[in-house]
Amino acid sequence: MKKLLIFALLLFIGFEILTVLADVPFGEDRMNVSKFYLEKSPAELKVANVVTAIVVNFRGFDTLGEVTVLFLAAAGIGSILYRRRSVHTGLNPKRTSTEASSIVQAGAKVLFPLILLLGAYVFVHGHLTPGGGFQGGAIIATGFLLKLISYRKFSVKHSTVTWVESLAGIVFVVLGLLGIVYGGTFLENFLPAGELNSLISGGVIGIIYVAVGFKVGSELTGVLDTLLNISQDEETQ
Amino acid sequence: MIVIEYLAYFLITVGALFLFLGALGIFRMPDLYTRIQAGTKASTLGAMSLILGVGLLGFVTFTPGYPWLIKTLVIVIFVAIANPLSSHALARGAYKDKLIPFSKEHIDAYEEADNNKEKEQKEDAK
Amino acid sequence: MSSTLIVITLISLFFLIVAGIYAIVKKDLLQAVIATGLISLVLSILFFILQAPDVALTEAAIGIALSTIIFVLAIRNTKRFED
Amino acid sequence: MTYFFIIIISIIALAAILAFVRFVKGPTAADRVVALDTISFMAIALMVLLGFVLERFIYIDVSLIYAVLGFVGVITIARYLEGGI
Repeated sequence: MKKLLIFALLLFIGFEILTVLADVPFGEDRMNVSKFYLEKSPAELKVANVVTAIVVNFRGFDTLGEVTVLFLAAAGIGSILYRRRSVHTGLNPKRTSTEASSIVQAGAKVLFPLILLLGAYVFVHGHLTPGGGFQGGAIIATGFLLKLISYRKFSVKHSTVTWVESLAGIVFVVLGLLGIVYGGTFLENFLPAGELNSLISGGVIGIIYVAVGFKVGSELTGVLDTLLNISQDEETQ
Repeated sequence: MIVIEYLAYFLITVGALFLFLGALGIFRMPDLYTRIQAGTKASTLGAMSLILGVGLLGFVTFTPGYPWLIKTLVIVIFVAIANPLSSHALARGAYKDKLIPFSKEHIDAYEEADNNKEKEQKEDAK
Repeated sequence: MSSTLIVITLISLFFLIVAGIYAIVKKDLLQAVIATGLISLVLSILFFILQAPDVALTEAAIGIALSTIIFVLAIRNTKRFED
Repeated sequence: MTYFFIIIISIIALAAILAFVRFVKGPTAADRVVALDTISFMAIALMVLLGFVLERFIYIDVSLIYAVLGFVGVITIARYLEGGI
């Protein structure tokens, strides 16, 4: 009886889905939204990278949600692991048990500013080349990680990380609210658009991507620092 | 210009051959350390010369050629720093992980150097 | 030229499938993480060939460095054995 | 010119297959990391080559990111094997 009921239900659902699908026309061009994006982003917003225009301007509210999700994840990791870390009373928490070899240290010293520069390049040029705030932030966090695993004495101040992160989030939200004041909708582009394919173009898009880059970079750096600071002898207890 | 173009083709060919030789070394060598040395040296030279060759070719082919050349030069510099560094760290990590080198005469110069250093430190303490 | 791209795509897909099976089957967690790194490398090449440089860059930045590192840090805080 | 690039790309693909065989066979974790490192440098070279062939200037940003970040993962695994972190 039960199996028969399930079968009848499945048959009904399948019939309904088929009748809905029968109304969908085949072989017609239905992609009106993407056409709108492709036409509008170089012409009005003056942004060469259409993906950036969609992520930051047309779907900017979703990006704010994504940044918030990332912030919640970082806060969750911090709240779980922070208690274990605070057991240590010493100023220098026991992050690494041995020092890295001097070749790795010298390489880290040379490459650390270059990696930070590359991350800044990726998020400053977010509207011209592939990439943007998230990728640039991940690159910056990787640079900090290289320094963290090479040097025992190098440490990241958590107060600085929190300040940078909060300021970047505030800049994002304030720019969105200014869009309401000047243009009528959230994240409306109220600055002059500039010229296509130049660095200062696209209005607020570049500024928002710089803010997102700082926010993601500081959050991921905080997560990696928290993960590294759990000492090994504490685990064995 | 034509000289640069032929030089670029030569560099690309050399780079591809060295990449292949590096992969062959990784495939054929008997233990980890020999594999690391085959992979690092051959594939660093191969990748560097191939990328430099493509950069020179782009410099000749495209009309504003210099941005292409500069970007490929940056990649070449990064490859030249990064690949030896990571291979060194990997070999050291594997040695500290007690991976035995493949050799018929068990000569371990690294251990001897460590022992000598310890002896010197003890003598200094005395 | 397009046939060459198809051949590269097929080789990449083969790598992807073998590395994926390897990452699931292997008992040693560190080697599974290395296989995950190879998966993200191959995926990045595939996105590159499909002309989606944004996605390829994201996969490169997140996949090969950050997620591998976070997995390694998680393994460090648990136990690992080699079979 | 096109045939030249086809030959070069096939040589790189053959090399990648050889390194992948070592990745599957390699007895220890470190062997697999070496194979992964070599394959990633081949991927960098292949991306630059494809960026030139497809005439897309901005595509080589991806290989730039790979050249910088690929080695940080390898160093982390090496430091873990060493017992450092």
